[in-house]
Amino acid sequence: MVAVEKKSKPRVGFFGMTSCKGCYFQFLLLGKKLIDIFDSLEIEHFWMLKEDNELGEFDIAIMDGAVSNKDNAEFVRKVREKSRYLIAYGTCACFGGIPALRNDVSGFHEKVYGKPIKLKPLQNVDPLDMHVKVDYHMVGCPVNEQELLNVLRDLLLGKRPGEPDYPVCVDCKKAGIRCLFKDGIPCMGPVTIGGCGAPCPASRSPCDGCRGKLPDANWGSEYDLMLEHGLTKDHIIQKFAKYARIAKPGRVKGK
Amino acid sequence: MSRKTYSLDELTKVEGHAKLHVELDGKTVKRAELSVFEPSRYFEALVIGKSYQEVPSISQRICGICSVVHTVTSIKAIENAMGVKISKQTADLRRLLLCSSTIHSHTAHLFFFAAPDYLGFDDVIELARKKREYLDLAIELQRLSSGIVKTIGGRSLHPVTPCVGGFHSVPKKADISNMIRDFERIKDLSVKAAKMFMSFRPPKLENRTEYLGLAGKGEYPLYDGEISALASDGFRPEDYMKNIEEEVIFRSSAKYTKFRGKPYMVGALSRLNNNHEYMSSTAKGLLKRSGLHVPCYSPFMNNFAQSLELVHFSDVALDLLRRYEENGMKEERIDIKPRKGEGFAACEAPRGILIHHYRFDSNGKAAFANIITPTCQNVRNMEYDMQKLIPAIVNKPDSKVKRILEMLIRAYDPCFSCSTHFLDLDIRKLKKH
Amino acid sequence: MGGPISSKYYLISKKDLQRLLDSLSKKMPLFAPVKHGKDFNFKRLESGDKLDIAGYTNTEYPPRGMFLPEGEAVLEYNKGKFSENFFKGKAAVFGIRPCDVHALLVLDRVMLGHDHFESHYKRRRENTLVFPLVCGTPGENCFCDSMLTRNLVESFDLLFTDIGHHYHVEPGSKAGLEIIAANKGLFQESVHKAAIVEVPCKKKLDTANLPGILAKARASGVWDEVAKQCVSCASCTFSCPTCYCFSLVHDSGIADPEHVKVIRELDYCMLLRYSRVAGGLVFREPRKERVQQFFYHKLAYGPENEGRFHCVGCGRCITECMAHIDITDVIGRIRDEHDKRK
Amino acid sequence: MSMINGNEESYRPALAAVTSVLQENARIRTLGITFRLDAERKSFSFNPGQFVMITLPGIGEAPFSMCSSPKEKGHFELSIRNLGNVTDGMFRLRKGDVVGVRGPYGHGYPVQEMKGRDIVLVAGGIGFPPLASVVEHVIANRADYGKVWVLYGVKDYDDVIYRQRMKRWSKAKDLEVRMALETPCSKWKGCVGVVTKLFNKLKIDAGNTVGLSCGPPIMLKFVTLGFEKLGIRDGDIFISLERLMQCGIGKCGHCNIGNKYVCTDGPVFRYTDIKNMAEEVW
Ligand SMILES: Cc1cc2nc3c(=O)[nH]c(=O)nc-3n(C[C@H](O)[C@H](O)[C@H](O)COP(=O)(O)OP(=O)(O)OC[C@H]3O[C@@H](n4cnc5c(N)ncnc54)[C@H](O)[C@@H]3O)c2cc1C
Ligand code: SF4
Ligand code: SF4
Ligand code: SF4
Repeated sequence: MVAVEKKSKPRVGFFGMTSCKGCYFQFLLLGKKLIDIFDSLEIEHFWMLKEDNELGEFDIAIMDGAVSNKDNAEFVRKVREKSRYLIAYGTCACFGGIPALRNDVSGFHEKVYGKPIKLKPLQNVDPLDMHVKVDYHMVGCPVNEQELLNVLRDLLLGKRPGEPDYPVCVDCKKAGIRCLFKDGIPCMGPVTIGGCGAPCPASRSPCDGCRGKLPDANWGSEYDLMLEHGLTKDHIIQKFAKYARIAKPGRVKGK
Repeated sequence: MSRKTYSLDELTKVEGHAKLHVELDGKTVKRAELSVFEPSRYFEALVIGKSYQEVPSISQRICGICSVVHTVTSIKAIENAMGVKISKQTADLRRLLLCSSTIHSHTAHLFFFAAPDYLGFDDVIELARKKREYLDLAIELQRLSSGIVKTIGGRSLHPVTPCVGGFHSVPKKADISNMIRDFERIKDLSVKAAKMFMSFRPPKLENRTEYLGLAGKGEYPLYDGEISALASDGFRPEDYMKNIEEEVIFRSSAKYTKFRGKPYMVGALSRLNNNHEYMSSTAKGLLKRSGLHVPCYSPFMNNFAQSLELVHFSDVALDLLRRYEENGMKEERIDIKPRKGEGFAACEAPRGILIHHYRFDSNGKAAFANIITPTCQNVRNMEYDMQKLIPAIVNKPDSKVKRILEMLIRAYDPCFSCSTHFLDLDIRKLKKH
Repeated sequence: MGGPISSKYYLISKKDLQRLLDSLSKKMPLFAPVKHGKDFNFKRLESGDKLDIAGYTNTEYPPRGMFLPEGEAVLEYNKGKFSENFFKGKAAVFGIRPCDVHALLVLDRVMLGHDHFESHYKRRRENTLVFPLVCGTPGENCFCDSMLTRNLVESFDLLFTDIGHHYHVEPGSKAGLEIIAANKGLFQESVHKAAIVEVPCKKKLDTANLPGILAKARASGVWDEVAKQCVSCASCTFSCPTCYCFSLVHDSGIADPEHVKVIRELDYCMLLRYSRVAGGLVFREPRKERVQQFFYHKLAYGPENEGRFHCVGCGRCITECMAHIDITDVIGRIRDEHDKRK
Repeated sequence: MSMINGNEESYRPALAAVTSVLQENARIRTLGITFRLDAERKSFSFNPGQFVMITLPGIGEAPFSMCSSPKEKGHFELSIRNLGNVTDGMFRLRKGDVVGVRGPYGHGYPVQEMKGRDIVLVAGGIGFPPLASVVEHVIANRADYGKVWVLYGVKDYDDVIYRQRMKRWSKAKDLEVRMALETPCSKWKGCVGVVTKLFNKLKIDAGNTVGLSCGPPIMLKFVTLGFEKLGIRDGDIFISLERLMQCGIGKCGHCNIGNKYVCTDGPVFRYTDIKNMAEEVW
């Protein structure tokens, strides 16, 4: 049951696959707390920050990005084999994210490169769950760096961190933000996994759903609300399928 | 003479982002190829069929570190297509956003990736242990600049307030005075940073190439302007297709570009070469003090140019903010009626010119998109630089060659997805023939 | 605190009220409704002249947070020792509405009643002066008339009524009388009880035999309809002045994970995690059961356990619900169904 | 019965040390726990069926029922099933390690009211600990109670806990221990099936018998029906319920079932008090 054995310094690796790498950039926002992380963990692999990166054994592997080709698939399997605890880091890793939008569009090469060219057929963009067992889903596009800190802290304590299973509205209320629906702005908060602190509603921008589908979401009611607030059916579907087209198989169940 | 091949492809085993292949015949470089292996994400196709309101938030995810400029450029192109005229305040706020995000991006690159090389450390983690005061400076600059991006953009990356027609919300009066305070602090720290980078002695390389950058009326532009070239005529963003050729390279998943058939450079050094006379007086003073001759043809000096930009953009931001200090900003946004149209926009991303180009149908759904990122434009030039650089360093030990090549690539501050430890590889020397 | 303790009433001019609040704000944190954007909320008032309650009906969020904060570090563990951290000093709140004071009376019965009292709530409650402001015109969604919470006879220190250019002041506690005595120059005596024209509430909730009706309405289809609308955002529970449920959360930093603060964090029955037990089982997983918990707790279990409805008719949950669920309407439908069955 | 810290400090636990660790089966362990301070050792006492809150700093707090004899002062035992964070943390404890303890809380089994009566105790899985405490109490006060049946239902042979205790209890006068295994096993010659199967052979004086039970919700439901079938009055049936708990003192609301609080109204309930509750109990 123990996630990570308590010992002097757990070995941590940061890895990346198909994504915008924003979640790593978010890591730098930890500011002074970065120093705490450097002090309490042994960072063995971090392509963005480190000169020497070896694929040894890890207590905690933090994997950013989705699986979008054979190399990715092979790589994540290798990392999983070498790690005791695997964190899917960011919406791309958890749900496929924006890159997974390509699964729905055909004729990609033509659209991008102008003329049909011969390349290997494209594989779907998959969340990590579809390839390996994931121990923690850290959702967010980008992730909330505070959540990373808390998860690492829990693991240091020998505790299994719990994934958030409440809507963004809860963050919104905690921050004392006036609900956007009251001002006629349709918001994805009620159907989106919370834990971000609702930065978007805080700046009067509707939640876009970047943390993916809440297991407990009431899609029917949200659909009605969006319609009521002036979105077209087509647009609502685009919104619902934006970041988390793929339901996450590994998450806690709910209704 | 002996033939030699450097094949730097370790990274494929790790991430599959990029690899470098160099073939030498004696001192002549036969091939110098840089191939990007970051899996293609096909953004230009992803946005097709999407509502114009969804396009900026999809496009911004091309890159996590320059998401702000992707957002702004995307919105600008959409507005252009829909015939929207934004207010002066909106334009100013976008400029501010670009100033702060450029500072944020530059400090990350300069301190976390570039500087350790010059200071003789492996990486920032080693540096953090041995020279904490240095990390404190980096962290403080990151904190302040990302905080400002958050104040204006709602989040520090993938900003959410900018939208077609304006902003969902604008900074409050108190935010404005806080930002002034923060930018003043940023400026002080930036002067320190610029002096530090001034003192570094990068490898010698002089490679006359073409330098493209936005140029406006008497300013050092970020948000608008035409595209100018140092040694030839410039062009308007909507004419980019006539002037910039995009090529599909089979060995790479990135599209590479040429300017009228030749490699060229974009980014801080290009901006400096094109517009240095419009820098703020403090930045100009530092430039003078450095003794750097502009135009400068050493790609390694791109880092120093970035550090000067930290100072310059703080000054620009302070100037902009002070105009709103007294009366604050108005909540305003233009209502959009979607229409059929085509739009272009070019902005200066931290790493150089960024072009977004869309076509929309009458319902406001995207029908076509083309995006040219700075790194795609620079790759050709990196190869060109290596042609020039390698013969001069070929006699050095392999580890040294590796380090210098890495530093060269890193000097360009390539975008994260194909970036920093790009060449974190060992060199395999093939048998001599 | 208790019932009426003086037969005397007082008047204070609006300017003098600012003076009074100003002197109080120098002595202790003083909370009052403060406008931000379109809403009022209880915020710390730095000085009396900052008071601006034109257009104030009630606050967006309830005054609960001054007595039961959203998150409060109640316990600390450091270097092998536990210590309990209490709120120290005094505080005061001006402008709280009578319905919300009734809500405090509900919280009192829960937090101070049964076999144990909650020591942190107790201290905050005892050390906070309460200066309610009587309501003339109710808001769109208020139904205090129905819940009998418009009038206040207990649990205040000074009760204020706006009678035009003056406030009428009724002392309700020894502390209240002391404040008047200490600020004699600001108050005029008056023998009259305050009289204002009360505009009746637009919304109604018929409470007759309500617990009994609810006991029989468990299987009603109305709950399915409500659950279909409800998005489980927990806005209703966040905004309700009588919602008090909480969790105890251990929090520590990564640098010293064993220096722990235990945070008493309000928790909400609308959320799945609220009733999740070890093994992953959620006792109230269906949305319908969570919706029922809210309504039953307010209107059935409350009267059964504490002899009071846990709804004071403030209408906040109606205002806050983006899915347009209206407690008066839901109960109306339940009652209709019940009456038809008869 | 008195409480550590009483009312004045609602949440501050007393420090107590682990004095013994006994592995009952693969997932259940019994820990002996003794208060650090003399005063606390003197003042702590409990009724069978009551529980304490155990704190592991940084990890969390969770309720556990005492399984030892209430006669021992300042010392008690808990049987823990490793299920989640706190319980897992408790599995890492060694002799001498320190934990936080608050309590005891709640209403236990009515040992006073039970005097002179016969008792049927039905335990399922990890529901055994509070009933074990009742048995220890009865044995310590043997003369006060009538005949006692301890019925224990468990899934697999390897899951059986309290093997030594059950052996010891069997030697007591008028006390019978019977066990039912859900899965047949070559090492087990006794009853195979759910625990209610043991009811078939039970000959009791229903009017003078109280039925006590603790276990998973589904088992409680059938045991209660079984008790009724045996003729035990609803008012003589006592069951112990489990819900998520945060405070243990009737404030946090998590353990609500209908208008009842499991922590203060229970965890042991008289069946008549919860039979017609608005919310499903099982
Ligand atoms: C009165 C009473 C007496 C008790 N007596 C005993 C006893 O004597 N012996 C005994 O062993 N037990 C007893 N229990 C049960 C015991 O309290 C629980 O087993 C204990 O609380 C488990 O806590 P934990 O921290 O180990 O588990 P937790 O870590 O809290 O949770 C365990 C499981 O819950 C799920 N979970 C919890 N939170 C989340 C979340 N946020 N997201 C997703 N999943 C989640 C997970 O599946 C996890 O595996 C008693 C309970 C009560 C109420
Ligand atoms: S603004 Fe959005 S996230 Fe916040 S409460 Fe309203 S619907 Fe929920
Ligand atoms: S509010 Fe929504 S879009 Fe914004 S960060 Fe949170 S989940 Fe993402
Ligand atoms: S239930 Fe609704 S109306 Fe009643 S007190 Fe709570 S928030 Fe106010």
